[in-house]
Amino acid sequence: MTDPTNKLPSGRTRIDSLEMRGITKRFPGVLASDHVDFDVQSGEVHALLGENGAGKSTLMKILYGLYHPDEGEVLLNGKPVSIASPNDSINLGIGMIHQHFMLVPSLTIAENVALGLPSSRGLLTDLDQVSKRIVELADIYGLRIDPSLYVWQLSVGQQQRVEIIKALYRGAALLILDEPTAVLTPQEVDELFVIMRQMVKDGHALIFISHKLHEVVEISNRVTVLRDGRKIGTRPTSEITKQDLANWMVGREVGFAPDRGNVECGEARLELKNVSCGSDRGTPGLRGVSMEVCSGEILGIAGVSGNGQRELAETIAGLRKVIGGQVILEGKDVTGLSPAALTDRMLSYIPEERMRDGVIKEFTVAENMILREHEKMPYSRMGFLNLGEISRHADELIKKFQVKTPSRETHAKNLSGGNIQKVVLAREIYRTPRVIIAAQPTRGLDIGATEYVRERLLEQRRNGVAIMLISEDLDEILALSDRIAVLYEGRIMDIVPREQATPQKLGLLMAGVHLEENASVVK
Amino acid sequence: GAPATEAPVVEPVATDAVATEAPATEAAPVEPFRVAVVMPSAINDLAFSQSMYDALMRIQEEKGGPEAFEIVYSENMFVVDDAAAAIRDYASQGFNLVIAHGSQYGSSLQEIAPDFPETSFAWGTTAETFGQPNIFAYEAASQEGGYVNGVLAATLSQSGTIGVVGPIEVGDAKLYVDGFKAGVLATNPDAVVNVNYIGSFSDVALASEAATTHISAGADALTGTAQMVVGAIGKAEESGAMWFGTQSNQSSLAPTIVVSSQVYHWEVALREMLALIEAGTLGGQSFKANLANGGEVIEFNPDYDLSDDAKALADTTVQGIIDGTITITLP
Amino acid sequence: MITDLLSTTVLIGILASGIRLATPYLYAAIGETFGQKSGVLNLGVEGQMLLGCFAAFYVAYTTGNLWLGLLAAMFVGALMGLAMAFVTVNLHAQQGISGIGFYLFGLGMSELLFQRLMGTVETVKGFPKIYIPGLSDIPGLGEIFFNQNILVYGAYLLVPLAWFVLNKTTLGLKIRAVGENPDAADSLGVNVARVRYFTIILGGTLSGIAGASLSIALLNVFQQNMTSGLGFIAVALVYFGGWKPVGVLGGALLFSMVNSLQLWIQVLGIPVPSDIAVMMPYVLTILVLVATVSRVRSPSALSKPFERES
Amino acid sequence: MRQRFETLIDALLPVIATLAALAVGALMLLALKVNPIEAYAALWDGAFGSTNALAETLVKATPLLLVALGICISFRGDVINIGGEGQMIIGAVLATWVGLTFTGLPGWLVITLAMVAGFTGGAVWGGVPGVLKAYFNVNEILSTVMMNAIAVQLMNFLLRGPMIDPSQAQLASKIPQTARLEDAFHLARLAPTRLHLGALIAVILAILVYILLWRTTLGFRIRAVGQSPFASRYAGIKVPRYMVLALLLSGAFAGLAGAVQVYGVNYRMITDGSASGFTGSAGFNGIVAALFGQLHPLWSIPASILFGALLVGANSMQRMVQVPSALITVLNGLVVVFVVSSEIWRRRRQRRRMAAAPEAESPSKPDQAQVRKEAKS
Ligand SMILES: Nc1ncnc2c1ncn2[C@@H]1O[C@H](COP(=O)(O)OP(=O)(O)OP(=O)(O)O)[C@@H](O)[C@H]1O
Ligand SMILES: Nc1ncnc2c1ncn2[C@@H]1O[C@H](COP(=O)(O)OP(=O)(O)OP(=O)(O)O)[C@@H](O)[C@H]1O
Ligand SMILES: [Mg+2]
Ligand SMILES: [Mg+2]
Repeated sequence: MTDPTNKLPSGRTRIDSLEMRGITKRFPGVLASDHVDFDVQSGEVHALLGENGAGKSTLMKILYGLYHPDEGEVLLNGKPVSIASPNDSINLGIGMIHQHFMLVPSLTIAENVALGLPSSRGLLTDLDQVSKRIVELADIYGLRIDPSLYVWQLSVGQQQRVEIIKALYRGAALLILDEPTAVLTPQEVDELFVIMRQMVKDGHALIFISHKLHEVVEISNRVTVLRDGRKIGTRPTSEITKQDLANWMVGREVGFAPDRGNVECGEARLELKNVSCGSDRGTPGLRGVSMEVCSGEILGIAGVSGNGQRELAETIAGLRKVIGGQVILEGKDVTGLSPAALTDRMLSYIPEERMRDGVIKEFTVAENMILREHEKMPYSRMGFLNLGEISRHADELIKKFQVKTPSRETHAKNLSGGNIQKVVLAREIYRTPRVIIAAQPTRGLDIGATEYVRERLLEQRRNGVAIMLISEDLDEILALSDRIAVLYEGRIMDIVPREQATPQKLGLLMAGVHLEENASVVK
Repeated sequence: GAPATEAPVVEPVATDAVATEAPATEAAPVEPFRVAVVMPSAINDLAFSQSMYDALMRIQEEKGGPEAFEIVYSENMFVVDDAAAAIRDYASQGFNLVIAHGSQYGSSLQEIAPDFPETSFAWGTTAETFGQPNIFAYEAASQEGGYVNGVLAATLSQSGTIGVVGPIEVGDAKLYVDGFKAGVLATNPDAVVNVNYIGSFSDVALASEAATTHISAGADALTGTAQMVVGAIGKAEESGAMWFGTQSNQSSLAPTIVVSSQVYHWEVALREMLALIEAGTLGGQSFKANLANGGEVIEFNPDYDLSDDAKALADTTVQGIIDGTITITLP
Repeated sequence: MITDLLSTTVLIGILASGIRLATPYLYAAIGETFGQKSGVLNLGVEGQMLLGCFAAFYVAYTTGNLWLGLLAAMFVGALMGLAMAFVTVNLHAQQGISGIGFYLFGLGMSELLFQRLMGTVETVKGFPKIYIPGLSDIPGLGEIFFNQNILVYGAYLLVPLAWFVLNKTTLGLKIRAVGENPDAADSLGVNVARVRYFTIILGGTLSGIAGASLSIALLNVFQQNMTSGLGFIAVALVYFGGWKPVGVLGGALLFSMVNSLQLWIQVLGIPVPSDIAVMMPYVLTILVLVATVSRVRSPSALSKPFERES
Repeated sequence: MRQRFETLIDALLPVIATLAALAVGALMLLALKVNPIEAYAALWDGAFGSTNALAETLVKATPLLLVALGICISFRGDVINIGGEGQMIIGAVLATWVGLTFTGLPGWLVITLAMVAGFTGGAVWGGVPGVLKAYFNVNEILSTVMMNAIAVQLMNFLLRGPMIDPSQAQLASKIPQTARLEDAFHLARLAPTRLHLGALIAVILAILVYILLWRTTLGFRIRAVGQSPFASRYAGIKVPRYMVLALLLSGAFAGLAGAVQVYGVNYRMITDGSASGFTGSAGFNGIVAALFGQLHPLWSIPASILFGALLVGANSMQRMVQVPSALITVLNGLVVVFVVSSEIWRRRRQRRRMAAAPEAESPSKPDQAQVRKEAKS
């Protein structure tokens, strides 16, 4: 808005305004977008808000050319444009950071970035140059990253950084950021915001999607709220508070501080004794982890992603080979037992990668609801499935856990992420477990769903279940945990009672700083 | 279970309901003699199937063309079950003679023939008629031509190493190969005959590689049987090794190196069959195509400069086999 | 007699023959590698080869020009590739099964044209062996490496070339990305359909050359179904090679050398039933894979039609 | 009502595609100077024109269906079985051996034993690639292709030697075939045609496979492993075990097809040295039939019949109007290509319908394209 030359620092032409008019999109059984008007100007961050499944990603995918709207038009600087494919939108100067990463795991970071771009060496790839530029960009924006790593070697947070680098590298005039902060640590979010502010200053137009209201309040100029595919309204951010936003979005009061209540800690249900395991990257995953989780307790596991959280969860769930040490469940050594055996011992696991591990996308909601216990009574008898009972069970859970789905016969892949998480949660909780491992249980969920998931976890805690909560969201850890363990490079840095935990203290531990050594810094 | 008996038995001469080759012109009052043949490979394979097809064409010519002697065929019937369906169908269409040209069809024929007592069947190559009154059998004494080729090969070979490319170690192929071996060893007991069965009737590339292997092993004369040998002949030509053919005349493939070919003239057996059928005997006999009755002929390649001595030797060998002075002992 | 197998004649024979026999496998399997790398499984290789075989032979036979024959084979292969691309890319047809359809089409069509246009088996003078003064005369090595025709050399040049294209060019990068995650490639403006069209047509062209290498270079005849399952083995070799040109080369050499070895075993009169000998290359190929427990994954999007969700 | 009409159109789509392919074939027939109407009349007559023709079609469809059932299982478990040819052969070999060995036993018993033997033989020949895949990471496409070639040579070896018909063993020609099975061991005829009990067995098994896949925990697991090995592992399913099982069962059905061919049609094993000589390529064509039937055991029944009719009818066409057999192969290829290409319209219609009524989506008629998809990343 300040630069009159119409050019961005990257050399691209500015997009002064972009307007979507009357956008309508139908999916089988869902009206994902219902005559939505939306616009964004150069030099602003326009936040898009809404519950899971409200149609935010759909609207943005239409803008990016991934979906074709059934109705409606897009105007760029006042002129109608046709966007039939990402190629068109890229040519128009639109970039997008996707909610579900658009990365090729078998390629390196540099290759992922270079993909689809013209090369300075003509037909040959210019990966050296791309790598150099990536390092430069990473330096400028404080995103440490080694471009020669393969994407499959990266943690989810690192992958998110690659998505951001990819977008920055391309220097779009209008950038869509679909939940970029869902997997970032607070520090990383701050870094991202610095980048975004710089971009806005340079004259970029940004669209920002997040379920974290404080982020929206902090970064955006305007907010648009969607509900059930319809636009509820657009307002300047300055005129609105977090609480207003929440009410506006969900259409009801939302409580922010879950009531933890006081629960007596009971016997140790889950114990780890000096457990070690490997990681997918060939490096050690856990290096001698010891801890215990008691009945009626939530033990929070904090840490920057990639420091062994996934390995910890998978080791306990029987999905990863234990190299050394013991896992003890209710006093019995369960080291090396299969997931099936652990299921029988009433261990529940809410996996981090819900789309990959938590559900079978092509199975129906009903089938997914019995995934864990399909061979048990009453869902099956003598090897035969009891379809009546399975349907009844699914209907009950759908109702009890308020899963938004056209029917129990809908394929899981057609549910929104939040509702998929509810399916997993319903399945894992309904069976009255003794121990729950919950990995990133609210990642990507809207505030309503987040609140709901947290309440369910607390309810289980009240019932005396031992819960291990693995989360990168410090607020969540602090809100729910009784004690907090910090993982760093596969080791437990410290286990802190909640009363003594502060974000600063945890932040240092997460960075691998021992508190004794740095007592002065803490105080 | 009882054999199927449903299929209608059609009077051979009475039917004209079938839309095949245009029936004889109005002027010709006589119904043509109708022959159907079922073959495992293509009619132009330059080998087993073509030998029968060519023979039938020659008979057709003798008999006065398609108006008098109708021929229909099913080629590439390598699926035994499909062949059985074809045989049954031809029989029920009232063909006078249905030829099952492949030893693997015999089992099917055994099931079908009793259902069509008015139809004559022929099965080759075998001597077995299952004691059925309407099955003829025919076979070629391929070992005889093989023997002659073997004698020639042993005589002409400088290196004393001779290579054979075979498909699968059965039937006609095995007979020929064994006869060939006998011929070589009878002529030159010190000669080495290397045999390669490549496990396929169609793998031209492997047949060619087999020939190369023989040549590397020192062979300067090669032979082989079945349709895939066309690949081997080329290799022989490249290295200047002699080639001895069988089943059809293979001289055209490599005029410079093919010495002789054993060629089947099935018409010898066919003529006798046709005469019997006309006389009312529909089967029960078996025929042999051999050197004696002209069912097998050793054809020399006119383009190959074969010495008169060698030709004479071949002729005396043929004569010896015919008059029984030479007996071929097979393993 | 087993010791005869170790004589130089036999060793040279096996090596030379293995190198020669590997030629058609290499062309076809490298072509297939490109297709599979981009996520397309083409089971129609055999049909493409057969049509290439015939086209090369017929054109060379009628015009007397081998190069025209080779071009014809490439053209026909490319045409088959084009049809396959249309069916699998635009119509999202199940790839494996449409490949079988194209195999049947090629099998029948080559035979039909052969019957109509040629009538009987004929021969041509194929590409001659290239004599390289000096090199071809080296005992042993000369026989093995420097006594082959131009299409044999072409096949071996193709290996580094394919590696280079796949790993060092932007096109190769696109191909790999499209085969692993077409959604991601698409979101970056890569035209998934165009990339797949390219690889499938390239695969068809190379299959055509594979056919030509049989009919006008190695065997110099055409006969119906003369590839006799070679195309299917070529597809299997892509899996053997772990989608790497060098791996494919290794597989092709192993398979054809063992095939040559079994021919020698029979020739040397080692008492093994012929059928059992013929089995050897197949058994060994599997055993080698078992022994080398590889952890290669197939391209993630292999055989999945790409369709933007709406 | 409307629903049923829609389903009917879906079911007719492959037929329409087949007709389109035949229309292209008609042009080729014209080029060969053959009257297409006459030719196709012959095709129709040959496939459906008489009781006998219909029976032949069903006889042809029987092994196709059996193989297709196995394919439904393995493809749903996301393992590709191209080894049907070899599995049929090994199943047939074992079944034949039973019939030739236990000559003293009653017919029903020998037939039962033989079917079990065929099932087992196929299971072994399918289980080996399964084990290789699950525990040694050997791709099953590669191993099943190789196992086909091995089975053929094994068959040739056995029929030339150890299992050869004793009467042939004496003769010089030594036709590679086994002795004929006793009459009492033949599968009963269902009508005074070649139609045999095997057809009925196949249809019953189709229903059983349907139940297996959608009504049993075993089927649930095979499908789960096929859709997402990750989620399956997490759910406590031993993924490698069910991979092996999927291929093993798939092979078993092909093996049974081989046994049924021997006991219902040929009454002996006989080789021309190739696999298809015995199988009639049912091991391959069964894959096509299963995919025509959208990998659904019940839909595979009409799909097999359609494909069987085409094969039988085409042979009859060759006989009646003397077109080269090569043209038949071309037609076959065209039909396959056209039918798979028509899938897209069925999917589009289905999607449109789902948009109208979301409940219409049923687990028992899954989308074929979805079947092969698995978790990304
Ligand atoms: N490809 C698709 N096929 C069918 N339904 C879809 C598809 N994509 C989205 N939907 C549905 O459309 C609706 C909107 O989805 P969308 O992804 O836009 O939600 P969102 O607002 O981005 O939610 P979230 O916060 O979970 O990301 C949901 O009900 C979803 O199930
Ligand atoms: N391609 C990928 N590679 C690695 N991780 C991924 C990939 N796609 C998604 N994830 C991660 O997998 C987890 C699954 O959550 P997902 O993003 O699907 O839920 P969501 O869509 O954000 O939820 P919602 O739509 O309700 O907001 C997340 O941590 C996400 O970041
Ligand atoms: Mg979204
Ligand atoms: Mg989502």
